[in-house]
Amino acid sequence: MTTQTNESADARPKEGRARRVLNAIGVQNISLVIALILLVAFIGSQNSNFFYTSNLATIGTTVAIVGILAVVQTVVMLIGGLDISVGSQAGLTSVTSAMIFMATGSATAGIVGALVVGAAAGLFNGIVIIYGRVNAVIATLATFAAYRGLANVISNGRAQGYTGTDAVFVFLARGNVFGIPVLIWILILVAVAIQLMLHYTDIGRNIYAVGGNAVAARLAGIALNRYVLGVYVLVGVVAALAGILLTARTGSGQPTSGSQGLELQSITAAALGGCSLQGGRGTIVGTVLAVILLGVLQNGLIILNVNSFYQDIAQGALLVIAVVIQQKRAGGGGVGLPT
Amino acid sequence: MTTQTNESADARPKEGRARRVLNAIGVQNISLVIALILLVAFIGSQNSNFFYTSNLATIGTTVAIVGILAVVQTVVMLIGGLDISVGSQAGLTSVTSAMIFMATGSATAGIVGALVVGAAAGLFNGIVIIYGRVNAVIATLATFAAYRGLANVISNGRAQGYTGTDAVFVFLARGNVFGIPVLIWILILVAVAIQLMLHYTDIGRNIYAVGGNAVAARLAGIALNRYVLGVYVLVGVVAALAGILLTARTGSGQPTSGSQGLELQSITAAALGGCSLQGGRGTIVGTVLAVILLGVLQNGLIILNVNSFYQDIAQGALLVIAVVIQQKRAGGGGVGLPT
Amino acid sequence: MAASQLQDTDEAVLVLDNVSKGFSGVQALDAVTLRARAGEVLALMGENGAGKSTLLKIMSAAHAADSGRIVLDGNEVSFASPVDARRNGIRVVAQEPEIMGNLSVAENVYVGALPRNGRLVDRARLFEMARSDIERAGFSGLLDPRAYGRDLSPAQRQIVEILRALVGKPRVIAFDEPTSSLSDHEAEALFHLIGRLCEDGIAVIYVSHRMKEIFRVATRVLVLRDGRVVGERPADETDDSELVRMMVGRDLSTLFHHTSHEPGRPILSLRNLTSADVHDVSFDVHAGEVVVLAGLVGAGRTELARAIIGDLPVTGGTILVDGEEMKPTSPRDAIRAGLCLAPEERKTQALLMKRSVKDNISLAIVGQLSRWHVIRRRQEREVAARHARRLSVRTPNLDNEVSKLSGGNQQKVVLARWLARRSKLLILDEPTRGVDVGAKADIYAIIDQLAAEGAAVLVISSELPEVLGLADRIVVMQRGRVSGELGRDEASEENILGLSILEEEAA
Amino acid sequence: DKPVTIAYIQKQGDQQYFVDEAAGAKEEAKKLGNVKVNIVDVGTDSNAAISAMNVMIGQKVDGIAMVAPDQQIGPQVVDMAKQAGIPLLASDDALKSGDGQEIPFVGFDGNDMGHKVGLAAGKLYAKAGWKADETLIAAAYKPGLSACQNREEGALAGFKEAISGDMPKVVDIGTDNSTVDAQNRTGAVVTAHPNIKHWVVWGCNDESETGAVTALSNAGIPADGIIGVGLGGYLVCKDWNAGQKTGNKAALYISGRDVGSAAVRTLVNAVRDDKPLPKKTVAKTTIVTPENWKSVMGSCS
Ligand SMILES: Nc1ncnc2c1ncn2[C@@H]1O[C@H](COP(=O)(O)OP(=O)(O)OP(=O)(O)O)[C@@H](O)[C@H]1O
Ligand SMILES: Nc1ncnc2c1ncn2[C@@H]1O[C@H](COP(=O)(O)OP(=O)(O)OP(=O)(O)O)[C@@H](O)[C@H]1O
Ligand SMILES: [Mg+2]
Ligand SMILES: [Mg+2]
Repeated sequence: MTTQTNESADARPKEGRARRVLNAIGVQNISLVIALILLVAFIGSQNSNFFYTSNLATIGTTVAIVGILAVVQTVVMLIGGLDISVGSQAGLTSVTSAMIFMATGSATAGIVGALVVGAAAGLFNGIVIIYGRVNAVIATLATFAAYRGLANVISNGRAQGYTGTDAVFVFLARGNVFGIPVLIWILILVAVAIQLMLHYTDIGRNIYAVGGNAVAARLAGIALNRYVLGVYVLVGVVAALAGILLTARTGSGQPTSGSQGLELQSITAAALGGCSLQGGRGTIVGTVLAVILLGVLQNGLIILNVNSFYQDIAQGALLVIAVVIQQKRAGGGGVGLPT
Repeated sequence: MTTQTNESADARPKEGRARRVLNAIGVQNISLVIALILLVAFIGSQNSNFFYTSNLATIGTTVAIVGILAVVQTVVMLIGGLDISVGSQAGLTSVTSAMIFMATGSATAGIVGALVVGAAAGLFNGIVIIYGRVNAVIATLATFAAYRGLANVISNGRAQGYTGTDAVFVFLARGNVFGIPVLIWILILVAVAIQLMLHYTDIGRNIYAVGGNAVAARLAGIALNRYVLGVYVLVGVVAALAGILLTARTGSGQPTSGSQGLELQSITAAALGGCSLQGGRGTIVGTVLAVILLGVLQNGLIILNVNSFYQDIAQGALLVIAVVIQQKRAGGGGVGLPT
Repeated sequence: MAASQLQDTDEAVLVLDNVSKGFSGVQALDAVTLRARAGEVLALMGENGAGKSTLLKIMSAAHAADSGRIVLDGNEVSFASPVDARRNGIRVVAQEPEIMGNLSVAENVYVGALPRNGRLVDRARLFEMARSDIERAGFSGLLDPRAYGRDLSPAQRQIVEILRALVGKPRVIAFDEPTSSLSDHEAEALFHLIGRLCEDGIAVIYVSHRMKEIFRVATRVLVLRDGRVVGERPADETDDSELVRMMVGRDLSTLFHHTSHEPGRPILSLRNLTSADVHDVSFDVHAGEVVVLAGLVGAGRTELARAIIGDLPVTGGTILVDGEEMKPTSPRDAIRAGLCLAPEERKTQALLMKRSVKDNISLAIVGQLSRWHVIRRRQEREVAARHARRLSVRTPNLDNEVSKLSGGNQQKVVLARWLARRSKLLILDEPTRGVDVGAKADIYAIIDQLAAEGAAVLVISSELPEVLGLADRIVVMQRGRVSGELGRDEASEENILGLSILEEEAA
Repeated sequence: DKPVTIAYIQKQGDQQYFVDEAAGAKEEAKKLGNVKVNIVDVGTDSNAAISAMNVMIGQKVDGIAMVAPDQQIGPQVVDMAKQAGIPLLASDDALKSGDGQEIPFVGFDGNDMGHKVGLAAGKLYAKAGWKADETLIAAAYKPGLSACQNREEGALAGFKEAISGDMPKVVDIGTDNSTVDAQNRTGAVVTAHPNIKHWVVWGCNDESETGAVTALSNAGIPADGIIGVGLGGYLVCKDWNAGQKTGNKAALYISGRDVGSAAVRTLVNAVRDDKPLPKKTVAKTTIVTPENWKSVMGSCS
């Protein structure tokens, strides 16, 4: 009687190593890889300059800032939230870092100051959401406007300072370690650290639990509020990192220029990478692949000298195609709106 | 056995008329009304010009375009979707209407053409979502870029034509009926029509069902796909209406100016009005109140001559305050992410 | 009375003393006292909406009581949160399992208490712990610790919910209708588990509407009605009819109505129907006939039902409706052809939780109730009220949100929806899940009446007494195939069970 | 003096140039006495500009200065102002009425600004003696903006005028007018043109131009291989101020402050004296270089 129809239930999948590796990447991510390969092949066949190491470095540095934001956006989306204010936080911390640097002459002070401001901005988001009981989208839409205003107020709407003569900022913007630009290293470090956290620590598993089913998570004794607050603080800190990199790259603290639109880009990448807006689903690998895919796409369109209006159309079309491939591979009809 | 405690099952709630009216508005909406009254009182006390009839008409005409978009955004959110491309659709149809008008000299041709283009754009969104199985956010993010690109391509990135001499367009932009601007009438008509549809027809009931529980809706025999497609076509048509009004107001077809950002504004209004991103929850009354609240807020900030940087901060702060009031009134502590 | 109750608190692990709780318009609990003693199984009984789940929710601090005390080990306590209650050894296996789809079974069980190695989750140990838990609890073979939550069947979800309660050091475990989605086999394993928990000195509270189970596991029975205690009895000093009388307030002469009628023309004929996990299924359901599909959990009955109404793709064979072949591609097609399915999972598959009772009942008929798409609202309300009354749905009014109803009443709303849609063939998947005895009898009577009126009814049920009491004919399934057909007169618990598992034991 | 209220409806109020313009307007108002200036930022949104006109007409202001997000809305706003009987002054970008008449204007000539930038770049190019087939012109601007399109056309014409011989190839880099975006996109352009030795860069604003120049130097192009001419000067001056060797060789300095104060002065005078607005008040623009910028611009914030 115990030998029911479900012996298959606990049978481990019998499959080869290759298959296991594939599984680890995930079917959704494989589609992204395929889309990426096709795209690279196409662009490369049209213009072989694409494969220059320098160009690959260009793509990497181009996506680094939006990449780290997409990675933390993934974490927010995993707990079922969203952060529309990441771009404004980056702008706010960009001017802060430059202004503190100009006042103190110390890059470290500027960087630390920006990180503190970022953490505070993230904490404020979390507090509004948790204790004000404001929906995460509305709360961060509100601070999206508020932080941008704040950045403009403290800087009077002007680019602040000049960091092009400071070794630390120059290193961040243009340095290399083992031949790989520092910006790319930073993206790798952030992505790997968060991937490890999500995958191997109880914090990470709890994040999935909170987003997967908040009721169950709460009953299981997970301190939901602390997780939500923690995640928003994390976003604030990483947004501050993005702001610092913005300052380093542009040589001055920019209140809005360069950081507007980062929210949509980071959400696009996370969603393309397989994050669900309902929470509980998504991976860092997927997000990073999506970031790279979008970066390659933009780079390719410029290299192929596509008119910028057509770039918009191509970008839209390829976004759709990438997801359609994903869905066809994942199979299954599905009911109603795809998630 | 049937004579349990439930003879009351079919008893209508026994409550006074006042209470019934309040219930019809809904607790969430009452908070919006309160917030609105406080805001109006404050602005009016600072600057009595606020109460000029002309200013009230100005507020109405200002919110008309974003208002009709917020109303249809509400419908999309009710079925559990989202349409990021509304602004781009409005831009596309704005140039289309102007270009057709310039080519044919007929305002009717321009308007009909724009509506057809809008319906097609909406249908395309729906097809990508339903048959491509692409998540609604990604699909409309993609067409957000693609339609903007298309609008720029057909117009070469330039504003098109001049409609200020055409009686129809002038009527739309500046006409009055019974002393009320045409733009406001259009908002009222769209909102009332959709409210009636949602409330009194089986179509509306089924829209709530699709968003509330797609599996249940399907098993109850609701043709999910048709509803999703239908809703996106509706959005396309209303976005076209918005595009036509943009053309009429600015006197020329604008590929991007004036329509960028409408997606965020319409989503903000719908969410502030009580729509849930998970679908199945939201009302037109709430959305319209939120649109008015945001319109009054913006108008007040301009009238009170608040520096535009502080406007951002004030806007963010008031958005948060409005929702916090809502939540406090709705009561209930709640843990984790508020919905 | 309160004072006298306090005297025996010292022997009880947990006492809920004079607890009251009201929701807007409903007094769910009115001065209820419950004592849970170590090593005892206290059965909690009562009609749907009597307040059982609410009582358990107060125990686990999911709700706060309006008044009354909670006494743990003789000390008055007040739990700040469910976490706090849990930390104090109080566990409630909820009526509706809460599962995290993207976590593994092991993680679902240990969520909040994952084994760690420093800061890292010790995955090997986690899976090993989950595996041994499953085995010790007697559910081996039913659940893979590595499977994802989203892939679990209702029964498996329930098992995860049960396992979760065992983690740590439970002192009091309450099971809220744990068997409503389990078949006899898993239920049996659960009873063994409960026996063991008692031996370990854990106080068990058990909520169920199944009389047989009560006498199988309980040592004492506490009966609630309308939020009040109507009596408490040692299990061996009471019987079915007394309990029913206490719960319902009157005698229940017959649970099962069964009038035999002449089966008419075949309404549904399956010929070698095959889909992913269903193979070569052939049988007929005639007008005026109640056919029950029996079998163990996972036998493929639900899948068969979904295939019939076009919710899952059919890969082979034919479906004849009234003698004509039907190829439904969606439930919509099937419904239009006169086939309806009331699904087994009310929360995920049937109800719009945030909508009113009325909207939920009329969901499948708003189209019919409309002219030019405008709903005839008065008529809608009448229809909804009629069906709510017929099924004794307990709700303050029809505009009440369905999420605020008790589990059993939600189930009745689901049935009301499908009764309102008068169809040629009605498929009811576990229609009495979580429904109290009184209402069950009503439902059985309604099913009987539907058949008498000439409808064909196909019921999927895992409760053998229900199978035997309802059926004109019984089709037993096993591993996606029909393993036998029994007439009403030839059927017995033994031969149904035999057909359900025979082949397996041979294999 | 009679109290006067002026509305200044500005596009892109968060850009440094327009921030300066607003500041200039307010300073001038204070200087004139009894003048109130109401600044409204409408971003790049034409529809918001119409709404702002509505609001200000409703508030019965005495005069309106407008920096239109798109010049095509000219007829519409001119009409609105005429109906309300409020004097309207076009600031920065010229506006025409429905019958093609230009309305009174204060500011720079967009095409002329571009022309000066192109001219300066062309002169530097000619002086450097680069060959056309080894040189690429990178024009970084936001493609959907009419003001940018004007400047870009002017720059091309100016450059052609200044050089003799072949015209180098031109690549349009569509940016969102932000530094970072220009930097990101220019990186890819370098990849596409590996054989180019020399670069001429201009843009719709300082952000676009400096972003492109930074990307070029990140790609290893020496400062001597770049002729970058900024538009605005407020970012270009930062390199010069720090004494950095840079590809930014010159910039067209335009003072938002001057335009802002000129606009307010013109409107107030016309209102107080009840006279028509002067047809055209063109503010001065100057090409600045690492050598002369300090004397022209004063400081670099
Ligand atoms: N959140 C709530 N809001 C309003 N009323 C509620 C809520 N939860 C329960 N109720 C009401 O409290 C009463 C008791 O419900 P409860 O869930 O405790 O019943 P139950 O005995 O568990 O019934 P069942 O056997 O159907 O599960 C019911 O009338 C129900 O409608
Ligand atoms: N215990 C299980 N282990 C693995 N898969 C299962 C299990 N139970 C159900 N399934 C899945 O469901 C399919 C058919 O089960 P289905 O739910 O249709 O059976 P059922 O007889 O209706 O059982 P239930 O009474 O649980 O609804 C199986 O083929 C399998 O995919
Ligand atoms: Mg219950
Ligand atoms: Mg089943």
